[in-house]
Formats: sequence, structure tokens, C-alpha cells
Amino acid sequence: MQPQLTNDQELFADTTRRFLQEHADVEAVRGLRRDERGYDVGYWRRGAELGWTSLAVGEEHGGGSISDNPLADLTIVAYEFGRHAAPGPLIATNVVAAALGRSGTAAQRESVLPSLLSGEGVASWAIAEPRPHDRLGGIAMEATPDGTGWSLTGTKLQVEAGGSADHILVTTTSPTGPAQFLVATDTPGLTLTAMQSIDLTRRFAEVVFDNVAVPASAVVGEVGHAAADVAQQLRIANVLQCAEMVGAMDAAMDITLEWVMDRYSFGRPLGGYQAIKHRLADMKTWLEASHGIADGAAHAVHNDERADEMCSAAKAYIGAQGPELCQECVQFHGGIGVTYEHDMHLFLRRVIVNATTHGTVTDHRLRLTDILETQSVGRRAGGEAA
Amino acid sequence: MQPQLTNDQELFADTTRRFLQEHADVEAVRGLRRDERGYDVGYWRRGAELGWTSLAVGEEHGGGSISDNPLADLTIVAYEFGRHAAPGPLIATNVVAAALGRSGTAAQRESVLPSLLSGEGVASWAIAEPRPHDRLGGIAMEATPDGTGWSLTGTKLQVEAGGSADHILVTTTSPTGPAQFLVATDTPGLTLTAMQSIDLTRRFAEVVFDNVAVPASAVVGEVGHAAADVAQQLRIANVLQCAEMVGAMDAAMDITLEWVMDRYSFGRPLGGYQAIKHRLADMKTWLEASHGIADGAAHAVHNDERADEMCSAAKAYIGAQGPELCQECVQFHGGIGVTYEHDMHLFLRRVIVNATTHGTVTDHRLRLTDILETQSVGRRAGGEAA
Amino acid sequence: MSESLDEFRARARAYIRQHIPEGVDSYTMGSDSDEEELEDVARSRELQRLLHDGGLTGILVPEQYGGQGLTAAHSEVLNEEMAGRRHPFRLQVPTMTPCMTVILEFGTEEQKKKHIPAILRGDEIWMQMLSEPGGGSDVAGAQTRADRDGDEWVLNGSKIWTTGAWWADWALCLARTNWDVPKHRGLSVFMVPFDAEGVEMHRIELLNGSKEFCQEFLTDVHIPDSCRIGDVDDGWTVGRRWMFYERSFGSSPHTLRPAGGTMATFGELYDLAHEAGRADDTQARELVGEARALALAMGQLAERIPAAVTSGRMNDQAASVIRLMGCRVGRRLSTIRWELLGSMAGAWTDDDDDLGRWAEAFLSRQVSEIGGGTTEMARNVVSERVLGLPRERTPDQGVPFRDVPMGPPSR
Amino acid sequence: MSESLDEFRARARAYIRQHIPEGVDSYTMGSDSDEEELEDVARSRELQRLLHDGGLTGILVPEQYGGQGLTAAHSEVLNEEMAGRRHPFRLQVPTMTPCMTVILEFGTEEQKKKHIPAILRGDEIWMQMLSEPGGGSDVAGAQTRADRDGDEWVLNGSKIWTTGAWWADWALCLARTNWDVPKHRGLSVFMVPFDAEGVEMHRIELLNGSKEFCQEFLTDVHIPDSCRIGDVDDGWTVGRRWMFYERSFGSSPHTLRPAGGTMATFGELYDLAHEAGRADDTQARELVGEARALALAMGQLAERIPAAVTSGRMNDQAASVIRLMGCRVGRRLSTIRWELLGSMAGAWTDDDDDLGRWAEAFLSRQVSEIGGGTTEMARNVVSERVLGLPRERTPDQGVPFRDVPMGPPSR
Repeated sequence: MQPQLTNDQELFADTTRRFLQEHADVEAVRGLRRDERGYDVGYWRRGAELGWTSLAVGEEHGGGSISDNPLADLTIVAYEFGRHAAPGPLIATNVVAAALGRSGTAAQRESVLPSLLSGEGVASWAIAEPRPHDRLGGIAMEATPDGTGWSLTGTKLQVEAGGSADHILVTTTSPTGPAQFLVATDTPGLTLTAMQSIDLTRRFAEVVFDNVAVPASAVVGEVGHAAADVAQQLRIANVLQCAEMVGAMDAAMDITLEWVMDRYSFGRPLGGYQAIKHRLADMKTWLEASHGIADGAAHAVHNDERADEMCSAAKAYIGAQGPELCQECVQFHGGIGVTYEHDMHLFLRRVIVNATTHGTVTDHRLRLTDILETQSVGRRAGGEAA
Repeated sequence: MQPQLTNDQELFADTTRRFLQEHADVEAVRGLRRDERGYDVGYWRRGAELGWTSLAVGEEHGGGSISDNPLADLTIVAYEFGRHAAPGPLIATNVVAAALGRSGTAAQRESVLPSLLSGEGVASWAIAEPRPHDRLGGIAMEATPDGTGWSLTGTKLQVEAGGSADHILVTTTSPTGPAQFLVATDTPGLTLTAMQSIDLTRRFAEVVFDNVAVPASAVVGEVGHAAADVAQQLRIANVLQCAEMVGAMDAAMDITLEWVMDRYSFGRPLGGYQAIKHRLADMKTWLEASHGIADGAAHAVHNDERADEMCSAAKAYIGAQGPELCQECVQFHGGIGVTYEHDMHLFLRRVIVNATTHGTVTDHRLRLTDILETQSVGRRAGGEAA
Repeated sequence: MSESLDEFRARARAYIRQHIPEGVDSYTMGSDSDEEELEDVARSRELQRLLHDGGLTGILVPEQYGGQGLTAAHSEVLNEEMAGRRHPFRLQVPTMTPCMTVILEFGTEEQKKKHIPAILRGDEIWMQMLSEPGGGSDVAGAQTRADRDGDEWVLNGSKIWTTGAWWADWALCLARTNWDVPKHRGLSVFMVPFDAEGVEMHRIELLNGSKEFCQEFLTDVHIPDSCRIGDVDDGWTVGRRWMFYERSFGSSPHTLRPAGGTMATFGELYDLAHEAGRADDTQARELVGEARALALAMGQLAERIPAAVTSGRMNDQAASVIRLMGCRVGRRLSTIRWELLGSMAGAWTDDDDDLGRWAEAFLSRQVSEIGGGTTEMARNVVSERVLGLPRERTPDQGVPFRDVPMGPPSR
Repeated sequence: MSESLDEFRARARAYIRQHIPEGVDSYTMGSDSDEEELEDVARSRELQRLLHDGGLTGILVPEQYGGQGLTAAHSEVLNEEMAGRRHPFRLQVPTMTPCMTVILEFGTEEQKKKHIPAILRGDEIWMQMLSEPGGGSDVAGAQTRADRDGDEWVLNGSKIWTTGAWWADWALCLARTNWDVPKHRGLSVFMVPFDAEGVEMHRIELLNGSKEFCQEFLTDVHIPDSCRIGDVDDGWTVGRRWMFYERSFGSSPHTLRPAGGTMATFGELYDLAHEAGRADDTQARELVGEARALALAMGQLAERIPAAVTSGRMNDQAASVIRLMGCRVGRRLSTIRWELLGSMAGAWTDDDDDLGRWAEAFLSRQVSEIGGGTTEMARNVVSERVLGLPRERTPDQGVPFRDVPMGPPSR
């Protein structure tokens, strides 16, 4: 990630790193394997005190960033989360907190935001849907007007930390276009079911809305005009996912480099065999490019310039190379690398999950082509060189 | 290709090999670069005398095979063609000769076949069409009844040796289904235009039929019922293409193995570097698998058992690995490998062309899925395990 | 005198139809609970006994050791006749090959008479004690020691990656009997019963939750010299063949592989795309076709190489070509399946458990590139022993084993 | 005193708008006839002269050598202002870097005063005489010899893969001046004018018909000692930096790269799919998206690594990471384009000449993985110099060059 941090960012990174080393070491992570939430509530609250959930929210709403680039600050946490395969609803909470900071009503900000910022409460974003609407951006769930409020019906998948969340920010269609609602998870008609996942500590839920009645005050932003908010949420989610993946890849690579230097085979260190060296050289290249494109995406979102394109490029590239890099790391470890007691799979799991939620590699590649198509059509129509 | 040849086949292979070594060495091939036909007429006639064009035609029609498996005999020639990147309309002529032997009229057999068998005449098959009908099996060209004969209109591409051919076997649709016609290239309304190609000696043509009037006697097989003939022609073409590709891959690999043993870098032979060795091991694996699947396809066509599936698997596998193998061979040669004076590109060219005509890799993969789909639907409908 | 293929087929068919239940057995790692696995082992023993009683085991094994004394062609016929029938798949590898084949090739008359009939009856399940913790791909660098003590040998050390050792009976064990000679010249092979005193078993959990693999700790395990296979210090002669058999198990005529067994797997690929809702998408369809082509090419290669070895056109190291192809194809197929899953590849509902299974298979993708010899070792063998490229220079060549650099100690 | 970025931008913009024609120059190998190429070289010299007269060349070169004495940031501004304008692309690499940068770093005052202003004016086009036939990736194994003869050096040998040497003026040449020391310690670097007596030039035809590369035969070429750069036998000090500059040319502030130059290439990918009739096919669309992601990742990497080197976080060998990524991305992009062509990839009509160009580009796919250092060398450097893995042991280390095993002689 960012090669150049400010002093304040360095300090923040260091604090987060040391906190995770102490409270989210690999043994702690393994211990959470069958934990219902997948994280310790006290741990999460203390993380929130460090600022994990406040960075993407303006000071006027109780948040605050380290630098003038809140998203960059947030990627620092996400990167460290990846490096430690750390537990906790980081992406889910921050996406909702940022959305409320941006487009929430005063009442939502007052009633829900503070608990997210303090780590007492958890919220998550529900966007993905089952087949045949499982492609990125496919939304079939409908909000229909119901008196002064709305009635919501549909199914959402891969809702991160759904089981721990007090509130769900749900994205729907409506008669006038995209809409979003903030719904308490104890609202009648809403059913949460745990999903199975590759990740050891991250929990996902299926959330079924069966004629869930919500008041007009549940609307986030404006009904029919939520597209920009949804896009921004996806960007934040993607940027954080990428930062996490890069962190996990860094961890996997470091462990592997140490291993191939220590491990002797036929009287020579593994890392001295040219076939291994060449593959590690390729992996280093993927890793550095992943850092680069992850930073590029964060930068593009911050500057609101080619943001979707860079986010999709980052997810498409890292989502393809990340799992490959971690699998190569497993391979170089031999037998020990495929055991549960070895740490490698924790990073592999995290990378796999991030590569497939909020858009698969294929989804993001297709979106890149959509963007190129628009540019190409524009270029041919306008007769100007891009 | 076939690890076990009969004695007769061995002898035939040897004769062909020695003939090609003498008359189609790499210098001869390079010399044909700007030759209009891409081969010497006398050379082709002498090859025909060796049997190159007679194998797929029954003895009753003047042909004759070496063993009881004419297709296997033919792959022996195709393999040697690949090994030498040899010139001459081998695939084109044999496909048409086999088609006439199988479904030609007595008149066609008498008037056209003898010249193909003697090497005096050349014929080619016109099947591929321009976009949007360029996918394998896409036929838009129509034959419409016209008095007692037929009128043909449409465009055909990648017609091998079109410029040398006296006759074209053209595949069309008709009001009652697929149809095929044998058309002399000097028929009014038929226009041949040379296409550009990667191959140095193989020439392809675009053939435009503009209301070409042909008599009923031009029909090959039965109008509306040509599907089986077309399928068989494609199988023969694919099997021969694969045998050629395997031959070219073998040649490229042999040259490369010799090179990496002779060439020293940093005081050691290139072939002693583990990174190179491991890639060569992969290439050997692709090569052996290509031999295996090429033989498997020839065998499947001979036995008429899972023929389309095996042909498509062979083209899909070899079409993907063949160019990669040859490119790796180029890479290991370094600078000299990308020069015109080095032989490597002759084999690369041949493999690339064969990989893309009569169905690209993608085409054949998609056809494999079509076949699986039929089996799967059948399995689910019939309730039986495949 | 010897039974013709047709006679054999008729006999096999009749017996199988009457005695062997219909169904397909195949192996999915980590999918069973311990109880299920033990039941399955018991069922495998029963099936083996059933086949044995019908004269359908040990097809190539001489009759004096309880086999049929027939040919590989008979074995193929048996595979065909077993299509669609349950079979004792847990007794095939490593019991029938490499273990039984090693005993058959190197065992004394007494050893063969004792163990081979028991194996064919399903009474003895064998495993391989080959790899060691810290040993990696360097099997000949074994550090488990066997010290002579009169008519006995005393074994000390640790072996790892022994599949299903917790329900098996015996193992072949490679141990070091001489530390003062280069590594290949100081090894010997022993037959070790798992119930011997001093054998402690520890089960290893894999990343996908499977506990199939074991690590054995050998502490002063006493083994009679009659359990030694091959000459003292000449264990590598046995070991090379052992590993050849291991690498070529997929095409061995000593294992039972009911015909059509893999066809279902091929079909599954399309079904997977269909189930994942992507059967109409050219991108997914191309992946399915790519996988299909790879699987068919793999199948043809697995026929071609043994034929080439039999005819003498290739040496027996060519089995590594099959192993390498298997690694590469396996990796790609696993990845293709994962790609077909779409968003279900990371988190899935209980309803989509069939899809989730493939997500977990992707997680453990490298298992099959490590177990049974790594892809890297296969590449070494293919490049050096098949292509004849120069051997890798390593510091363990020609020096006494005790002087070979070992790196920091592993656990 | 020094010109601010804004001032510089204003000055550059005004001059460029008035003097530099609109258009895009880029390099497509083998696409021109000799006549076209010579015209293009002449046009490049003119453009260079135009820029020079506007004070827009040698941005980082000190004023005493005819440059502007400004910074990399100014160079970036110039690239931005040059967007959409013709530029002297044939004078960038290897003339500006690595040749001019090597002279700037190692040349004497006299050498710099003589050559750098001439280069900036477009009067001298430079090439690299580095590779040798039979040398492969082992640049330091040069066998071209330079023998001292009073105040002169006599060069004998052959160099190869010199791009466009037939229309260039000068070259840097690496030659062996001492055969009795290990290879890195017996080299020296010379400046050689192509019109010197004894220089014979042979053009090499590439597989795609391009005749851009040359081989030079040097027979008793006499060069004054004043043409030597760096100390005698210390040529590898120069050579290492030379090759560093070569590897990092893509991000060098010494070369002019009008902004947006590569955007057209990105757009082309979609257009190619569209033209090939496959723009509605998800399979083709995924390939286009994959290519786009690779290109963007490549772009970010090319920014990240130099920043990391500048900040000291990585050493200057990290340029090989960019080179390696370029090789891998280039290979994949070339393959993707070829796949998008469909059946036109093997044979195409004149109407589809645009598509055929990509088929020919696939044919010469490896050129960019060989020229400028092979992918394999880049992997060696990344693994050994960036990751710090053990160096490959080779028999040429520490022995006199004349005793290094060479294998059979090459032509």
C-alpha cells in the first residue's frame, strides 16, 4: 500500500498493528473458528476506540480522519486486517457509517451512527442477490410504497456480519429507481440465516425480507436516486477489500520467503532453486502490482476520477492474482502448508473471500469492458482520440 | 502420434519422411515465401505418387490405404508435413477426395477424383464464412433451386489452396437443409481472392459466389441431407490438422532440446538451469498429451465413437498448447529465435494457422460444452448415470 | 490353460451381477466423519472379501500367492464389468500398489506367502511410511533410523503424511541403516505393523478439516529382521521401484477402477455451471469446454505413456509425465470450478451446499500437487530422467549423509 | 532562479501549440518500408530540433551541456503538454536513455560537451552495442575485444541486436580489455562512430519481416582513447548503470512520452473485439476486461516502483520488477488480442488488415520478452537482487574469463 505515509498515519498504522498483534494473533483467530460472531465484542469495541469505525465519517457527525484522505486512512486499517487475517466487521461497518455520514437523515445519524463509531453497534450493507441476479449490480429486490412508508420484499446474500448487525442498509429498486433503507434487524418480516463461508472468522448471512414494512424515515438518501450512493458504497467496499487482500498477500509472501531460506532440500535451501526463485520473482511482481493498483483505486475514489474503472481494475487484478499467490505460497510449503495448524490458509481464505464478494473477478472484468465500450462509442461518436 | 505402427506404415512413414527431407527442407520452404501457389507442382505430383492423396479413397475408386485404417495412414503423412512445415494442399485435397469417395456421384468420381489422386488436380473445401457467421458450423450461404439446377450465393473464407484448386466443394444451406456442391473454379460468378496468412507456404482464398448457376449433377450427396458428410469432412480436417500440429511441435521441441544442451550461458548449458528445465518438463507433458489426444481423435473417427467430442477435445487442447509450446521454444532461443533465418517460426506459423482454421480453440471448447449439455440433459431426463 | 478374456468376462459378469451391489464409490477428501470413515473402511474390506471369494482379486498375482495369474488385459475386463458397481476403493492405493507390488517384486517367498493372500482377502490394509517432517521432497534423505540389535532392528524417528494410518494394519517403512555413506546408499526398507509397541499415531488436520493424514512417532520399535525387504543398505533399489509404482498408480493393472468412474466427474462440470446459473453464458461455457478438453487429454496421456513404457519407447520414469499432467490439469480444473461458482465461491447458503463443496476444494487445491510427490519433483524427474537434461547439482551428492547441510532443525 | 512548473508549462504550451504538429507517434515493429523508415528518422530529427529550439529538450540535463537544468516534475509537465502532438520517438530509446544518461554519468567534461548538445539537437542518434552472437543473456561475458595500441584501441568482434543501427550515428560498445581476470573485471566501454573504418553492418530479418535489427562486424576498428568511457577494465561499473537505465527506460524522466499515448492502445482492445464481431460475447468481453485490468495494474506498478526506489524503500534493481511485469502483461495482451481475432487469426482478407496486424503481432510475441533483456534474466534479478534469494552458482564465478566453459562455438 501507500509507500509514503504521513507521520500521523505511520503512528496510526503502528498502533493498529500492535493492537492486532496482541489481540488478533493467529491463535486467537483459530480460536474463533466456531464462534458465532467470529470476533470478540470487547476486541471490536477497543478497535473502534482506536478509530477503526470513525475514519470515513466527518467530524460534524462524530467521526474524524487522520489525514485529509479518510479513505487512505481506512485502507491502513484494512491492510493490517489482511496482514493478520483479523476478525471483525470492518468493511461492513465502515461502508454503512460512510453512507450514513454522506446521505443519512439527521435522525439516522443521531440514533445509529454513534453506536457504530463506539463499536457498540454493528451495521452491514445488503446488496448481493441470488441467481439469476447474482452478477455485480443485479438488483431485483423491490421497495413498494405502502401508505406513508415502504414495503420491502426480496432476498439478499453475503451480508457480512449479518448475524451481529443491529441494522442493515439494504439496496433495492423502487418504482422511481434505486433506493436504500436502513432497517433494524429485529424488524418483523426480516429473517437472517447464517451462510457457510471459506473465511474462518468472517460471518455472512442470507437476509430475507418478506413484506417488511418500514417508515419513510428509514430511507437513506432519496428514493429513486440512490445510484450515486450505491456506487460510492461499492467503491469503498472494493477499496477496503483490495487493501485487505494486499495485506494478506504480503503476510503470505513474507512467511514463504522466510520458509524457503530456512528449509533445506537435498542439502540446499529451497529458495536457492532457480525454478522456485523464478516463481517467487513472478509473485513479487504480482504483489507489487497489487499494491500499486490498490493504491491507485483508493486514490481514484478519493479524487473521484475514473473511480469505478480503477476499483474494478483493482478487484479484477488482485482478485485473480491474490488467490494464485497464496496457493503458490501453500505449494512451496509442501505438506505443512496444507495443514490446519499452519497459518497460511488463514490468508488464503481471506483473499478468496474478498476476491469473490462485492463482485467476482469476472464481474469486474465485464464492468471494465462496459466502461471501455462507453468510451469507445463516445470516441467514435465524437471523433476525438481518447 | 501412434506409438505402434505396422511394418507397412513404418515403411510409408519413412518414404514420406525421406521425400520431404529431400524436397521440402527448410530452405525450400523459405524459398516458396512469395510463390503464388506456395508449392511446386512437380513436388506435389510426386507426393501424390507416394500415396498422399489416395489413402482416404477406397480401392474401388482408384485409391487405397496402407492399413485397414486409412485415417491413421493419412495422419502419418500429416505428421511428417508438420515436422517439416511442408508445403502442399494436403488437408484440402484429402478432405475433398474422401468426400467424393464417400458421397460423390459416379460422374464426379470419374471426372475429378483421378486428377486429385494423381496430383494433377487440386480441390478444396469451402466452409467457413465471414462474420457474423464465422463460428464453427455457422453457414449462411444459400443454394436456391433454379430450374433443374441450383443457384449459389454467398462468401466463403479460408479456403485452403483456393488459388490452385480446380474444384471447390462448397457447403451451403438449402430450403430443405444442408447441401454440398462440387463447383469448378472457372464457373461464371465465382470469384477467388487471395487472403493473407501467417503460414509461409499455405495459401488461403476468399471465394465469393454471386448467383453461381450449377447443374443438379454438381450436388454431392443429397440436398438437405449433407449434415453427416459435412461432419465427417470436419472430422478428417481436424484430425489432419492435429497430426500436423503435433509434428510441428515435435520438430520445435527437438530443435530446442538440442539448443539448450549446446548453448552455454554463464559457463553452463542453458538446459542445466532449473527454471528452463521445469518449463521444458511442462512442455514435454503438453507434447505427450497432444500426441495422445491427436491419436485418440483419429481413433475415435475411425471407430465412429465419440468422434466429434474427441476431435473437438484434440483441437481445443492442441490448439491452445501448440502455439504456447512453440512460443516457449522461441523464447529459449533468445534473439536468434525471432529471426527469419532461424527455422523455429516455420513451425510456429504452421501451428498457429492450424489452431485457428476449421474451428478456433474457443469454437471447439464451446462445442464440447454443447455435447456435455446434451449428455447432461439426457442424463437428467433418462435418470441414468453416464 | 489360462482363462481366455471371454471366459473371464463371462465369469466376472455373472459373479458381479449376483454379488456386488450397484453404486459408485469415489473419494472426496474430508467429507466424512470418523464414524462414517470407519464404516466405509469396513465396507471396503467386505467388498474386497466378496471379490476375493469370486476369484476376482489379484488378477496379475501368481496363484501361489492367492491371485489369479492372469494379465493386464483381464484386469481391464474386470474394470469394464465393474462399471456402476461398488468397489473397495480404500484398498486400492496404497495397499495394492505400491505396497503389494513392492512385496511382490522384492519380498522373500515367506513374506509373499504371508502378506499377499491376506491383502487380497481384505485382511491387511497397508500404508506407506515414506515422508518425514522436515524431509520435503527429498524422500531419500530419510532420517528415521533403524539400528541392528541381534536378529532385530530398532526403529526411531517420525514419518508423516501417512493417509489413513489410523485405520490401517501395516506399512512399508524407509529407514536409514548407515550414516557414513551418501544418502542413497544407507537406506533399508521394513514392514512395520501399526500395532507394534512404540508406534504412536498423531492425526493431522488439513486446512479443509480432513483428518485423514497421520504422523507416526517411532520410539524404540523392535522389528524382526524377517520384516526387512531387500538387502541392508540397498533400500533405495526398493525405494526407486516403490516410488515408480506410486507415481503410476493411476494406470496400474493392480488396482481396480470400475470403468466410467470418472465420466460422472466430467458431466459434473456442465451441471455445475448449470446449477450456478451460468449455463447460458459463453464465458462459463468456454471454461466448461476447456476443462473437458483437459480431462480428455489427460485420459489419453494416461493410456499413451504406459504403452510407450511397455514398448520400450520411453523409460519407466515417464510415469512422472502423467503425474505432472495430473497436477497441472487438477489445478486448472479446480480453478475453473471455482470460477464457475461466481459469488457463491466465498460464502454460500445451505441450499447451495453442492456448490460450496467446490469452494472448499479450491481452498485445498494444492493438496494433490503436494501429496504423492510435488509437482516440482515431477518436473525434475521429467526434465532429467525423461528429457535427459543435466542433473541439478546439490551438495548432498557423494558425501556421507551425516555431512549433508540440513538447515535449521524442524520439529 | 529556476523556472517554476507553472512558468514552464505556460512556456511549453505556447511553443508546442505554435510549432509542434498534432498527431500521435508510436512504434509498430516492421510496419514500415526502408524508405518510410528513413523518412521517419529524418522527421524525428526535425521534431527534435524543433523542440530543442524551443528550449524543450534535455529537461534534466545541466545547462552547460545544452539542457534546461530542470527536474523530473518539469519533464512530466512536458509530457502532459505534448499530449496529442507528434514527437521524435525514434530518438528516445536508446539515444536519450541509456546512452545519453551513461555519458552524463560517466563521461569526461570533454565527452559531455561534445556529444550531449549534439544529441539534444537531434544531430546524433545513438545505439547500444551490447549483445553478442552466442552471448545470450550473459552481457558481461562479452567476447568482442579491445586491444591497446598506443593512444588508440583496436576493436575486433561482433555485436548483435542493435536496433536501427543502419540509420544511427554512434554507439556505446562494451568490449573485453582483459582476459586474465573474472569476466566482470576485464571489460571497458567505448564510444564508437558507425562510420569508423572496419565497421560492417548486416541487417537481420525478423520472423515478421522487420529488418530493424542489425549485426555489426568489427574488424580492426581503431578508436582513440578519448572515446573510452570510465576506467580501463572497470567497464562493468558503467555497464551495471547502463543496464539499469535500459531496464527502466519506460519510466525515465529523460525520455519524452506524450501523455495519453498508451490510452489509444487500451481503447483498441474493445475496438478490436468490436471489429472482430465479438463485442456482444461475454467470453470476449471478459478477455477485454482482463486485458484492461492488466494494463492499468502495469501503469500503477510503473509509478510505484520508481517512487519506492527514490524513497530508498527499494534498491535500483527493482526496475526489473517493471520489466518482468511488462513481459508478462505483454505476453498476455498479445495472446488476448489473438484470441479475439477468432478465425481471422490464421488467415485474413485485405479488408481485415487491421485484424491481421494483430495476428502478426502474436507471431512475434516473444520479441519483447527477449529484446532488452529476457524475462528469465529479469526473474533472476528480481529473485536475487530484490528478494535476496541465494545467487545461482555458475562456473564463471571467480575464474579468469579465458577459462570459462563456453560450449560449442556459435557462428
